[in-house]
Amino acid sequence: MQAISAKIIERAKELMREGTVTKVAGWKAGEFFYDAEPNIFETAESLDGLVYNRFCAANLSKYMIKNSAFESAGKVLVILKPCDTYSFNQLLTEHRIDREKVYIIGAGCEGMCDIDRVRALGFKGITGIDEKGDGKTLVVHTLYGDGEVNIDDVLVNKCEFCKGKAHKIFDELISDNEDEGPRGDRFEGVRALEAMSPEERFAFWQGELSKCIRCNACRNACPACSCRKCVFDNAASGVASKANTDSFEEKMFHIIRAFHVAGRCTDCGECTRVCPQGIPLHLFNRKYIKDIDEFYGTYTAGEEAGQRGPLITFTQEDREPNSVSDKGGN
Amino acid sequence: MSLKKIALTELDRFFSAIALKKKIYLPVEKAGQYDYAPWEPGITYHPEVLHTVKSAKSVFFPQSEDLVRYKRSGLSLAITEVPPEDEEFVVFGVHACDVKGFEVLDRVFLSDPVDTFYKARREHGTVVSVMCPQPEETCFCETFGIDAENPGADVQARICEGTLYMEALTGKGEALLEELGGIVAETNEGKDSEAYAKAAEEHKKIMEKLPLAGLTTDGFGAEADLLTLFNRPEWKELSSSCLGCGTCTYVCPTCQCYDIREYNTGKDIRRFRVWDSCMYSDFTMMAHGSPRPDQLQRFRQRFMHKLKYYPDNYEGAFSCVGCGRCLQKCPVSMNIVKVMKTLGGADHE
Amino acid sequence: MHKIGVFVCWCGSNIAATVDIDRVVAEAKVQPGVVFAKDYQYMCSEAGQNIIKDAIKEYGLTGIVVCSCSPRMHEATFRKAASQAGLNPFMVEIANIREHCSWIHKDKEEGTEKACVLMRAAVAKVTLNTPLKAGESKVVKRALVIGGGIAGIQTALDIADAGFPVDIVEKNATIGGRMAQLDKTFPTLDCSSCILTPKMVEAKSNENIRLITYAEVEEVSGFVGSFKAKIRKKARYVKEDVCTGCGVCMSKCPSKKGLNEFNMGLNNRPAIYIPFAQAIPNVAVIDSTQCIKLNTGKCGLCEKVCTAKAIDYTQQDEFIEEEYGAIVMATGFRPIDASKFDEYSYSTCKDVVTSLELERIMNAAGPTGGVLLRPSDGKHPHSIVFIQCVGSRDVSGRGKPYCSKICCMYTAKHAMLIRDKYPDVEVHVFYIDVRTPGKNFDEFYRRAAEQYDVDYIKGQVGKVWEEDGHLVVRGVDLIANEQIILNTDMVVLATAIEPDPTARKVANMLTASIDTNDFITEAHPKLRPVESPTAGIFLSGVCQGPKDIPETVSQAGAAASKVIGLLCKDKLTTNPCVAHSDELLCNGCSCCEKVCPYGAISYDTHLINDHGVKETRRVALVNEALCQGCGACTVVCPSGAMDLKGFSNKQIMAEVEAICL
Amino acid sequence: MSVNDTVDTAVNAAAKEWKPKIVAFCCNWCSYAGADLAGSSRLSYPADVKIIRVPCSCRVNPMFILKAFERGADGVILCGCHPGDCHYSTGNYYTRRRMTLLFSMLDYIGVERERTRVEWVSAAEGARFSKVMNDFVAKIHELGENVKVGDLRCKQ
Amino acid sequence: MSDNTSGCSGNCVPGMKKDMLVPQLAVVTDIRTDTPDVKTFRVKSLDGQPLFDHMPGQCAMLTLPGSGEAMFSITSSPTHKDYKEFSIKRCGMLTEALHAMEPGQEIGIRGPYGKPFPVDTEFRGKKLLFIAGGIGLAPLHSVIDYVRANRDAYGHMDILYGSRSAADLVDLDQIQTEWMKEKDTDVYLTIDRPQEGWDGHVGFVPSYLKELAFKPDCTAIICGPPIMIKFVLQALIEMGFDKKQVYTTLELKMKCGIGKCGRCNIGSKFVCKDGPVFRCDEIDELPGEY
Repeated sequence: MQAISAKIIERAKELMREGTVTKVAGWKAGEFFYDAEPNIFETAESLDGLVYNRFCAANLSKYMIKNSAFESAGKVLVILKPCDTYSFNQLLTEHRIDREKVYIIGAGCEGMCDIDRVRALGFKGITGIDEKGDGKTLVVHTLYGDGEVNIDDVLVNKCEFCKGKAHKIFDELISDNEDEGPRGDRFEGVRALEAMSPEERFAFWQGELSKCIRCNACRNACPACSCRKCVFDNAASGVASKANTDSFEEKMFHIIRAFHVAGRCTDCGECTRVCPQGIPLHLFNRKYIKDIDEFYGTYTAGEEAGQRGPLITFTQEDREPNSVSDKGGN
Repeated sequence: MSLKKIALTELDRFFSAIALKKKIYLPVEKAGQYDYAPWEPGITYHPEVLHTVKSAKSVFFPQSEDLVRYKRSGLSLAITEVPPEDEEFVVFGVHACDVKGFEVLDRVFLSDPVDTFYKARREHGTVVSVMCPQPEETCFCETFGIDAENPGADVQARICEGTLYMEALTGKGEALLEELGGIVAETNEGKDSEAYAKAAEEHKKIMEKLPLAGLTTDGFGAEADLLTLFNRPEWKELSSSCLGCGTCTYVCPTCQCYDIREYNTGKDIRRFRVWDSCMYSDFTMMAHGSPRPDQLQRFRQRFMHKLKYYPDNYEGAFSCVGCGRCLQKCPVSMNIVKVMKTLGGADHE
Repeated sequence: MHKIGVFVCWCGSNIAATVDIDRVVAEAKVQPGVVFAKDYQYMCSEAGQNIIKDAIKEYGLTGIVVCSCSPRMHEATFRKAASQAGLNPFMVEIANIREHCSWIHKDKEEGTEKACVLMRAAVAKVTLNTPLKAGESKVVKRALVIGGGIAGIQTALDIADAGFPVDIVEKNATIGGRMAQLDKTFPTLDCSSCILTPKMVEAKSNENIRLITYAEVEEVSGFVGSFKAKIRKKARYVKEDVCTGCGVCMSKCPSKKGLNEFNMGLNNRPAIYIPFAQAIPNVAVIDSTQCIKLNTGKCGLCEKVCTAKAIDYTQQDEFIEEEYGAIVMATGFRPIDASKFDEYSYSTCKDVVTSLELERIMNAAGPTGGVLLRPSDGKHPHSIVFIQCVGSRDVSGRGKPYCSKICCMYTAKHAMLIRDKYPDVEVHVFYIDVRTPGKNFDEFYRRAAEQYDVDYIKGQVGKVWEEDGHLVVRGVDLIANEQIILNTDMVVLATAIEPDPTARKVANMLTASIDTNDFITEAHPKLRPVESPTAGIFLSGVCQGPKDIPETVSQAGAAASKVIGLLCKDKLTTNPCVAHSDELLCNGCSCCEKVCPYGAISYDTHLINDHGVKETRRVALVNEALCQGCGACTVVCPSGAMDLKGFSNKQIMAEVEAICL
Repeated sequence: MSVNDTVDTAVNAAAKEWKPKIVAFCCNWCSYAGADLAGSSRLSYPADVKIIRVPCSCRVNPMFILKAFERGADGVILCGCHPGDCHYSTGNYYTRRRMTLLFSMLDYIGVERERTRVEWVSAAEGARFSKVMNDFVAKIHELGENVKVGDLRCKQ
Repeated sequence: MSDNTSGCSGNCVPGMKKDMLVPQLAVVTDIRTDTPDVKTFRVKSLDGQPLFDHMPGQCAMLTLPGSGEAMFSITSSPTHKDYKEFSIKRCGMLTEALHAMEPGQEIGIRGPYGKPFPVDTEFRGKKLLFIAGGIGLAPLHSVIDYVRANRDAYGHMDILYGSRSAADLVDLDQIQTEWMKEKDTDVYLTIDRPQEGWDGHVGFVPSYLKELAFKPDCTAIICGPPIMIKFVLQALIEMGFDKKQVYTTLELKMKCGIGKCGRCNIGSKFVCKDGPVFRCDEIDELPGEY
């Protein structure tokens, strides 16, 4: 990924110098090796601070709404990983991004790592991380000694179940693994839940959702949750709420959120990645994706721009709502 | 005053003894994460856990609480007050940063006019602090003058070689240890005992090695020039990736902004207070607009508040305790350290 | 403050027997916002209505709830009463305590309790009602008919007869459509031209009708009452108002290779031609692809021979822009391409023809002068095999899943005509089913089978091939349960019909919805069969679904009467319970637009002042004249920008809350 | 801590005979008319069912259903025109997809699946309307009080 | 400053337990329609005792449960001890509900909040110039009536008040029947656009101010829409006023009213407790977030 990183910086500088783009959305080196932060670079010089490494999981497509807005001048260069391009396409479909104002470099991706998973393996006081040449191992330096982890064990959830390494939209590619296919069975978590009894499922969600602190990180990070004003923030909507005043409010928030993004969610995994409480929010979205695939035929939001989502279309032979009762574990 | 001790293996007895008389809050695991919750039989204390997700402030300043209830019928209105906390309780296992966080909140809530709900909890709560276990790379409490080895509070504790040593620092603390006389053993070992000191020694070594160890508050605080800091151009890039979520606020031990809302149950109207975040776009939104229309201004508000406005109002004290939660939890890896390093004084220019 | 009045009706004993009226009234009085509550034996009576009117005036009521029978019964009555007393009629809500309560519950306690809840919900809703006003829009008193076949002609004639101007836009050089190509019509066997031609002439001569032939609708905007259409009139290279239709040019034209479309390409026509003798307008047209002058600049013979000086090689396409109050789609059909069914060797054997080709062969004005001859060698055939359902009722995907409806009858007609004129010709018909619902249809079919001895074989044909100068047909006789192989001279395919390919384009232009087979969808399949869900768009003829001539004509008349009904109005009042979009909340995502069955939602970029922040945004706009108020858009809108007046999110949630209290 | 009266609720609930709260959303053109017909045919169904009139089943936002549960509803049923017969041509097709997914999600979080239903009832099916409601109420009785989804504050 | 807020805890909280955030019960006894979108509400305690004492410029939180709570400036003069009045413009959900109230409606009230105008200190003995636009008259009303009640303690008083139209002039009746007749007081009214039946001045407040050319020997007190304040302040400076002579009020979103909820701060100052009254030179030292 270092090679890719260098190429990205080089191309970004070129594009900026030749005037093709006026700013660059990428990741900037953070305080630690693992906390690369999304950043809008406005000068070619500042691009030296751009990084592209194992910890650039953040999806930059949502930033393009603001950066390609009508009043926003100039073109912005955005670095998109394969999975990010689905979100970008979905936003194009919904007319939220002006394609003309965005220049996309599709960056090859070998899977992003989740520092929380490294910590969960018992590493404390992490002061640095190196990637071994084998592309499979991370060396973790800590205040309390060094150790190694297998990259596969610390992948971000979305990368554990990667959709494949092909970019769905781009102006140019800096990638050498476009043809790599999907990884893992992303519905296995959903299936495990479906196999449980309703009581077990209820207990599972009660446990997870009662942790929710309603920080709205999931919503604000979600490229599909891009409403100018969320119904939950709108006093006039009748459902506005701010905190887990009652455990029902959390369920309501997450169910409605999942419903609002059903058929639009590209399974980019940002919700789960950003949740400070580690709630597996992707299990909501993947449930809807799985249902949609099973009920209405496989559909991948963001596969291409301009698709008609499953909830804004129908067939006369669709299954009946009551029929969902006939499945699921018992 | 001598130390009291109890073996970690005996902690269950310790908690049950307290629980007979009062609630005891401690970090409890729920679906893989720790937060303060009441102890119940079967819950074990995990001394190795450094941070709960929400800080210990949630015990004294819960995320939501009812303030008053109303009933309307026709033209008339009935107001029912919600009584403040009136039962004693214990908070166990608070680390130095969170203990310091209480002080930050105290200045706000206990200054005139007093917040009676907060005050009642503070008065009824006895805090047992514990010297933190292995600090993380994100820790920088020393920047704010915190002595992590001696966290303070009503009872201050330290774990050495499988034993919890406790020292009452206040009357409340003494009373608590008194009550537990049959459970905790008096020790002859003083604070100068070898094991006790060794634990602190090792801790200190780590503290010195922390990557953020040298971070200072230079350039901030009551002496800094408000408008100069406020007008620094770096705020723009610093805030460019902020999602405007409330994660940093809600995990912060010192953030104290709140909203007051109503919930109509159909039978009565509850007026309740909930945590709020200055990072939210609707925080200052009024019918005709907001004085902080962009995320830049909202982002700046949060950090100016912690590093400048709060010190201005409270004799130079900062509204940050260096716990590092925001460093770990921000979805886009933005945090107060980056702000301090970018805008701070000579040391980091 | 709200001042709500609640009026509880006894409906004689209909309600009062199972609902304790006094308790409902008492309960109503303590509801938030209620300042007045009263009961009466019959609220819908004049005296009852006067109670309501008086209370509105006396107490200055801002909204009323009537607890009575179903709103489907008397909502209009009470709204009118409210309006007469100066209260906006949409500030009225009905609590249905008869059909939904007193009539189904026997226990008075239970009934009373439920009536109270229903009243409470209605009060909760009405406190959130806002006065609504029906909008008005103008009606342009001119109609546009797209398609000049029998459907379009009939619709236009009927509209014109009612005194409204109509434009017929026909893409071909003449009106007449498919019917003009037919020889005889079932079940009466009268000559198609003989009944069609007078109608065509009438259309030409009617003062209210303007024929725009050789033209296509290019753009349509606007909505019911005031559509704007842009029509492209293609260059004919012949001055329409000068040409006398003498036909001299046709005989002199040296380029004679053009396929004669009217004769289904069975023979050729010159580059300058009049489609057929009775064409209206009877004016020549130059086929620019065939014309030597237009292609090489040489020739110019027609110009020389034209005494009327009608030829103009420099003619350009012209555009006509016009406003219309209503638009009728009469885009008709075409037979499907039979070459998709290659087992019948249509594309390789000249003697395999479609039914419409046979019509031309049988027609006196056709390529053979009406004599039945084999296309391959011009010889008299001695045996003909008809194959039905070619591409109809086909779920394989090659053909059409529907029944084309007319094939059974025209095949019977062909068989009968052939047997009548040439008794020596053996006629076999392979069929799946024979479907003859229609007046005198089954009698007609039986006559063919029984009187004319047409050999009907139930079964399908597997293959047709040419062998030694004749055709071999291999099929199955399902009744005899055996394979049959027939030697024959001609095979006629009863090909399915499909909507004319222009229908989809036109429908998109009109935002008329279209089904998977490209037939135009009706507003309601049973109750509004000649209207599109898009207001102001009407359907005539086969564009809506397969039909025979009498059905087409009656539907054409029905469409005309709907158009007349619309054009008679000076103004349209629009349903005020329509969707509206809050532009501050709108994301511009287009989801609502996609689920709107009426094309009522469009998008525009507006400069929005969002709490002091000015931004240009793409926002949804609802055309209130088109919106019918279903609410589909409100649910796909995640931000809640789209709401429905009269049934707003807050109103419905208030009802929910009141019920669950 | 915030006031918590769950214990009181349980005591109160036990004291009173439990009556289910059932919200029925009916489209104006078919099902509401079907309910009217049930009424004029005197075909009874339990009074626990309270009908809310909506123009079309596609007007029903999942938020309304969750709102009903929040407020303590024990069952929510949605009735519309039969597929193909929608007054607005396509409304109930969208309803069908939306509710299929919503119900599936409720089931997924462990809420008893039978608490929500969609039924197509035409204006002529008064008898069917009554039967559907009788069946649904019977089912809700079987399931008992809804304790999984609902805001406890509303139950106090 | 802290005198006022702490003074309140003694006054308005009967019994020690009640939190500052819990309002006391009050009743709306009278509702006056001032303009098409402004109504003035008179609020009293249920038992006829004074609700609390306040000084001109201070505010109170009014709550109509079900519609919410918000801060409004107290329009009535402190000299009227038995009631408080609030002139409220309809502009949102809560104000909509307040406008829909009828006399007899019970509401919740808590306060007073904020720093008042320095009527008993800096203003004493000074000539005063009041400049108000639209609903901006509300906070000044209390000051003007206070000055009138203690007329001899102050110098000459000029009142310049403008609004969109004659119908939008709040309290026109009282202005004409009382203020205009007050001794040593001049009242100047203006409306934005000419209209039938109006023979007074027409034009915006800042331009009228320049026309009137007041001498900078008085203390100016401005209140109105932000844009008006901006231009009036410019005009005053041009006329030779020093910012230290000029007072205005700021408005921000508030929830607690006691400087704790963290909403209404401008820099280190909280509008709810350090404001809403600010001297214009103090504002210059604050960040521009208002």
